[in-house]
Amino acid sequence: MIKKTLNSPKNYKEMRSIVMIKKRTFSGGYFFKNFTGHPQEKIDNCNIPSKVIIPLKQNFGNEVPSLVKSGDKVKAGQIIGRNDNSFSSPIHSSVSGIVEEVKKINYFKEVISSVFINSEGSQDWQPLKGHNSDWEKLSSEKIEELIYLSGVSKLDNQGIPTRFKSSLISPEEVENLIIHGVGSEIYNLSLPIFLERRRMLNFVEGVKILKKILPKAKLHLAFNKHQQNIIEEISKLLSGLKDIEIYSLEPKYPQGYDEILIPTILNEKFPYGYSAANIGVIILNIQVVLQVYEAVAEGKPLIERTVTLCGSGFKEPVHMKVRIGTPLEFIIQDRTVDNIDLRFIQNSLLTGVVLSDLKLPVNSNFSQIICLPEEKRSQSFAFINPGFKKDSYSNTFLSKFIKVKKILDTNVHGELRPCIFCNYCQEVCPVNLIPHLLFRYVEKEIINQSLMNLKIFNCIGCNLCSYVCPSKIPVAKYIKEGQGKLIDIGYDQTLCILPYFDLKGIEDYRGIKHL
Amino acid sequence: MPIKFKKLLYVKSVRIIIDRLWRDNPIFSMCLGVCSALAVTNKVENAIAMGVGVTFVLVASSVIISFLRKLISSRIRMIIYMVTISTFVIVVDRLLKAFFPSISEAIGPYIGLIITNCLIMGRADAFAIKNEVRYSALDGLASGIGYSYTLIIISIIREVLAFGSVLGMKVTPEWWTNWVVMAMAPGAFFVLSIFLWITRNMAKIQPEK
Amino acid sequence: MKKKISMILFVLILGSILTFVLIGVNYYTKPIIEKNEAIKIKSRVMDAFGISYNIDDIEKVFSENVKIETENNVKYYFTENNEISFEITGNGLWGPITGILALKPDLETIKGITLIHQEETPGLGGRIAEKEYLSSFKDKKIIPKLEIVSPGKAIKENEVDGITGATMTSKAFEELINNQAQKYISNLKRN
Amino acid sequence: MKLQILSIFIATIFTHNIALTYLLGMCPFISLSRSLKTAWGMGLSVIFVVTLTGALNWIIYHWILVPTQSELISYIVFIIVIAASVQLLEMILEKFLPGLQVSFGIFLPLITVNCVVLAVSLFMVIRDYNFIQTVVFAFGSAVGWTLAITIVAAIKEKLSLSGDVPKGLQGAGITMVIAGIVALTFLGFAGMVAIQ
Amino acid sequence: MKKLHLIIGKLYKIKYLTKFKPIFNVVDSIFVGVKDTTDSAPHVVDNLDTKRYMTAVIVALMPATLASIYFFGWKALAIIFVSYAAGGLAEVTFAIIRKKEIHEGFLVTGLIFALVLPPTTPLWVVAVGVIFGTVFGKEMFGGTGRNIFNPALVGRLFITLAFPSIMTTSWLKPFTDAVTSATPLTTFKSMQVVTPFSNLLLGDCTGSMGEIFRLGIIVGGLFLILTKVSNWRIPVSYLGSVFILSWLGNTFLGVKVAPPLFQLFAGGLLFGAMYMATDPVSSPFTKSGKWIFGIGCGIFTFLIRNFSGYVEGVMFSILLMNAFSPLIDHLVIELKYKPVKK
Ligand SMILES: Cc1cc2nc3c(=O)[nH]c(=O)nc-3n(C[C@H](O)[C@H](O)[C@H](O)COP(=O)(O)O)c2cc1C
Ligand SMILES: Cc1cc2nc3c(=O)[nH]c(=O)nc-3n(C[C@H](O)[C@H](O)[C@H](O)COP(=O)(O)O)c2cc1C
Ligand SMILES: Cc1cc2nc3c(=O)[nH]c(=O)nc-3n(C[C@H](O)[C@H](O)[C@H](O)COP(=O)(O)O)c2cc1C
Ligand SMILES: Cc1cc2nc3c(=O)[nH]c(=O)nc-3n(C[C@H](O)[C@H](O)[C@H](O)CO)c2cc1C
Ligand code: SF4
Ligand code: SF4
Ligand code: SF4
Ligand code: SF4
Ligand code: FES
Repeated sequence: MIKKTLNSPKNYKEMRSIVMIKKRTFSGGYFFKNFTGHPQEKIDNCNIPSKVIIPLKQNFGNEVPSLVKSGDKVKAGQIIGRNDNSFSSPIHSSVSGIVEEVKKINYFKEVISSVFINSEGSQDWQPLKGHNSDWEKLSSEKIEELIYLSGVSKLDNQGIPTRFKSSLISPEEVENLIIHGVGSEIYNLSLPIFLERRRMLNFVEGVKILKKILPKAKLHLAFNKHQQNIIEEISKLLSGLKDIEIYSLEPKYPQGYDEILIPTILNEKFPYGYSAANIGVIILNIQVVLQVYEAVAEGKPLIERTVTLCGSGFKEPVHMKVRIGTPLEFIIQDRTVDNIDLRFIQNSLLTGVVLSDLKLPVNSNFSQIICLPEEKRSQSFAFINPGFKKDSYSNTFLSKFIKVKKILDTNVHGELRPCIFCNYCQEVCPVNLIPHLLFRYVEKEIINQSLMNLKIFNCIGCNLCSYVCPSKIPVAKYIKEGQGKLIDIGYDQTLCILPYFDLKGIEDYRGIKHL
Repeated sequence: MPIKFKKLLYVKSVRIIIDRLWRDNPIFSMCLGVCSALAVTNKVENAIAMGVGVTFVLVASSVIISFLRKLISSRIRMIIYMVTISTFVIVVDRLLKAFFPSISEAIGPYIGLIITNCLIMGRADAFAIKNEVRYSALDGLASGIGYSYTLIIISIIREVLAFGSVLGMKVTPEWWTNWVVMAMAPGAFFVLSIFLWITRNMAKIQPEK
Repeated sequence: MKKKISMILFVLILGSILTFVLIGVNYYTKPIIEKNEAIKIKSRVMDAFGISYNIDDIEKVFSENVKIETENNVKYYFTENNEISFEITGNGLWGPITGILALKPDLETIKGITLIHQEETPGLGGRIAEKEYLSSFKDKKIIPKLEIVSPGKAIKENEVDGITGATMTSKAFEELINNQAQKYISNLKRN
Repeated sequence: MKLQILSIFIATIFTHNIALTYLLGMCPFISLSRSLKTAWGMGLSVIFVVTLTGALNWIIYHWILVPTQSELISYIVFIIVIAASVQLLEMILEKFLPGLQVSFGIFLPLITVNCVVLAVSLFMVIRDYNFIQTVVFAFGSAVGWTLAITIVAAIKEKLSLSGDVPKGLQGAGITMVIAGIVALTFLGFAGMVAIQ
Repeated sequence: MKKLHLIIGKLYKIKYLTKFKPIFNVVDSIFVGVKDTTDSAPHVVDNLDTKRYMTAVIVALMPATLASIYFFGWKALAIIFVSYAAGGLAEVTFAIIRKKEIHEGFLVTGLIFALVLPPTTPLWVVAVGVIFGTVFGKEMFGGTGRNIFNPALVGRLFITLAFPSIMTTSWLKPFTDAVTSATPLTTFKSMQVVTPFSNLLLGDCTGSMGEIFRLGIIVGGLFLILTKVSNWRIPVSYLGSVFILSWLGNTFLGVKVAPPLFQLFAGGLLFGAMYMATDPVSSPFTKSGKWIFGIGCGIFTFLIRNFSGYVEGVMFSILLMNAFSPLIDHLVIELKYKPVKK
């Protein structure tokens, strides 16, 4: 970073005079860099599929009842599910066509009613009423309504508060709004193409819209420190706004987690196990802000998402705009490498679930579809391989010293061994736990107060400990098992966080009464 | 197994002897009197002296305590045990001093420490106070022998390794180098641990938690 | 009432049994133990002088051959040919070492050394108590200073071989002998 | 004199540790080293009782037994003093510090039969210590014992999480192995101080 | 390699050989490698495994090993061979009896143990030491990763104390067969003579086989630190505290205490601090624990070297601090994590 600013001293000074850029990071974590299978810097449009399946529960909120039934004709952008009395946001049809049926499907371990729609294949969609490209003329109420009706308000972990029950808290209760583009997973959306010229302006407008509907909120914008150009440009564009901070963060995984962003940016404790909204914080990513702008200024309902197809299992990893409800197999089609076993994973290589049923549709929660070859071949003498293309937290592979793209595969690269106290798991744990100690308790079935004292419930499930372990111990899995067993014997995470927090909205949402 | 022999196993006195010698051996099963098992086993003669001393004190005090068991009230029983045991320990101490002054010097205060040997107090409270004199005497004798033979085995191992001799007689070949450490505390720990391991596996004793 | 009686009875019985035992043992062993104590020092003194004796006639041989003189609470033992010996004490590696040092009439040459007590490692430092080792001190000079050198290196007449692998005990022993000898010899010479 | 007292103290903890070189107090050492908490509790009780009875027994031995020439019964007297002071201590604790009684209560009766306590009185006679030396020796020995049991207890706690000890060796056996290795390492202090 | 795998697979089926499964597994995993894939998140894992982790230590030990072979020739080779063979036998026996895998940790133990021995050590003593270290120092606690004490040091300490006259009296100068009884530290202790630094650095002095080529040790130690295989905190605090203490001692207590730089470069300190104190299994795992561990090692080394009868302060102090490690970790964790009330 210092290097860059030296190259453009003028810019640097200018920038300083506009908005202070704060450098922050957290202890632990791991910077995944330079892997094969990154998407190209362009966005393709996916064709409209002949049939979409739209689950009636997506992202934040409860399941909504269907407003359509079999045989109904629907337009793209038409609301097909809505319930103003429960925490939720409306759900739209993403294509124009005819409803085939409404039935329950198994979707990511939940049973959710979904609307099956046979598409006409047209690209058109129905804009929201009352949108205005000169949005400043609109009242806050109108803007909130637009955001709610567009369905954008259900995005991200806390939703966007509006006058409707689209988040745990009301807009007035939001004290901090964090907008971030700090992707730190192995594969990320590439920010530059999201924030190229025109979209950058849209983004800035989106930020201003949010600022308007969340009157009390302080604004925090966080970017990876490598995206210096974007940081500088945004700080210039936002220079007029009050109550705004810009942060440049180390791109270490799991920077993007709410549990990590809040302590790093706000210097506050996170209410582990609860939502950031419970302490008056809303966290949104760049794509959501752009969608807010589109909803308010262009009246565009939430009918499509940009999803990255990444990983070396794809012939040509790209960004794709897909209509919500498009079946996975339709997107993937023949983009994958032939003749080898592949594994499809949703969103994250470290925490994502395997997409075993490719007939299932994409919902608004998807950001990545990752495809990796299943590496079942073994490698002789792997332990003395120089390792030009092998990633490791330790520096025992030459890849650490050479700029070569590293290969990812699903091999475990070693045998299960007893823990050797190498401490890597402890060093990477972003919340300062001692994973190897926790897993020992669980392994030996010592489930008691000691685990609580060691703050087992603070684990955010980032799986980094399992990633780095040279003994190949599924540390994080043990920890999760331990949490389950503790809950079985009457402990729960509220014991850890109660002393620190005045949590909002918990009673309604979680049904916890004794708080 | 002949039926007669099996029946014999149920006779109380036989039961006591077998248990004390093997299953409930004071050292490797009950872990009582470990201090002396460690401290005086660097030479076989010391171990024998200790074994005889402990056995004598065990039998004598068991007999007396068992004899008086109806009269001893539970509140003062500890102190009674101690006084009785101490008396017999003094007897042993004096006899050793008189007839085996060199052994007496070698194991020094450990003879006095028979008083607090957990084995003796343990047998007094667990057995003698509840049983008839003849069984108590038998229990004392069997425990004492169980204790003594363990000590002697350990001391043979240690003396051979540490000095190349048994009871002062050289038993190792010319090229043998003495393992000095075996004469000292660490050697005692190591030999006893291996001994425990082997005997516990053989006697199938469950490890205490 | 019955309880009290049984208590008293009990204390009486137990007390008398135990007292009886103790008195008996004491009566029987006391003379032997006292004799053991007495002959212990005497036998060591005679060993140091190289006077031979039988276990049974220690007392007799001792009184015939050795005279005791006490000065400032220190006992000196003399033989007829004016050899002299005294008790030496000091710290070894693990604990105190005490012994008897006997000198020839010139007060410079060692007649013999015996040990009464030591706590060194058996088989290692403990070997200083062995007769064979102690006999290597015979006829060595303690003036100006006795030196215990590495095993096999002793040449001069004030040098003695050390014990292999027990340098520390050897060092301590050397220091002990020199200290004590100097102290008592200067006392003796003054008289 | 001062130096000598210091060296007695250091020696009793490191070079002449009562558990690791004299092998005393092994039974509680084995059974109470399962958790750090109990090890600590026992250790503190031992420190207290050993120092107290060491001092008491010195006084009784030198002021009563020696003048009346009744050293013969010193064993009986010592053990009675020990038992009585433990009883007394228990009563005092119960009366005035009931909180402490709860945490120490379980250990006190055990101490009566702990050989460390008696051994200290016996060593004091054999080594002919004066009063101050006796107190320092008693205190140091108890601290040394506590140190040893604390180390071993912490190791055993760690083993209960990370160990995989063969069956017959669990419990007493592995405690011996640990104590043996710790005793080996304590030999490194040999020669640092001389005990008188 | 596939063929090998099949052959092993067939051997494995033979009834009498099933017992030796651990041996087959080792051969298989070295020559053939692992076929397993992750079964759930995280879908990808680090390429490092314990084999490579331990191999890194072997690589770091290479300068010292090669130097010892160069200096002492077949004697060094024989000692290393016996150490691996006898220790390996103990390891394999336990693996077969307890039906467990053979673990990589022994690769390091076997080599380190050989390197801390005097070049004159009789081979049977080497065997006794390595077997004792492996069995009492490691297998009894459950094997690799479960031991409390550094197995190589347990073995070394045991033979030092069991055969003091063998282990402390005979040292060799490199390239010669001349036996002498003095190492730089004993020379200093008896005569206050400081061996020149160039000799100490390049190995032209007496000492254990692996500890005398100190330049190579420094390089290897830095390699371990830079690859993150060992943690820098321990060597830094260990060497630092020895340096400071001996400076203080030399200044205030007089010349009986070795001067700081000599203290650092004499004896096995560098070797111990770089390869043995850093053993992750037997040192504390908390960061502050590592500092305490290093400083404790420093203090004990200083005390034992200068004030006790032994000069092997490094061996004693590392093992002593091994014994304290669980206690240190316990206390650090107790301070760090406040208990949660139910
Ligand atoms: C080197 C090696 C090669 C093996 N090859 C085969 C094999 O070719 N076929 C086979 O069935 N098992 C083979 N095995 C055994 C399996 O890996 C596995 O241990 C065994 O099938 C487990 O048996 P079970 O699940 O039936 O109890 C081999 C084991 C080893 C160590
Ligand atoms: C178990 C054990 C007991 C020892 N006891 C003694 C001893 O009694 N006296 C002694 O001088 N050194 C003793 N040592 C110290 C060693 O022999 C040490 O190596 C020696 O001081 C080095 O001396 P050296 O230069 O003669 O080899 C003992 C060592 C061990 C392992
Ligand atoms: C030999 C060496 C010594 C080091 N000493 C220090 C030091 O004293 N203090 C420090 O903060 N970092 C020091 N470092 C830098 C560490 O490498 C760096 O702080 C470390 O990687 C951060 O480790 P952590 O993630 O375990 O905190 C040192 C590095 C090396 C290689
Ligand atoms: C940095 C490092 C240092 C090690 N040092 C030792 C050592 O000194 N002695 C040893 O036996 N094993 C050592 N090992 C190997 C391994 O940790 C050892 O075999 C385990 O203690 C066995 O459980 C070391 C390993 C590493 C990574
Ligand atoms: S999806 Fe969220 S957590 Fe994952 S890389 Fe992107 S911003 Fe980070
Ligand atoms: S999964 Fe939990 S314990 Fe493991 S690194 Fe992440 S937060 Fe820490
Ligand atoms: S592990 Fe449990 S508490 Fe932690 S983030 Fe996952 S679900 Fe929440
Ligand atoms: S990363 Fe694995 S081996 Fe290392 S300390 Fe953690 S659990 Fe143990
Ligand atoms: S015999 Fe000493 S405590 Fe049991």
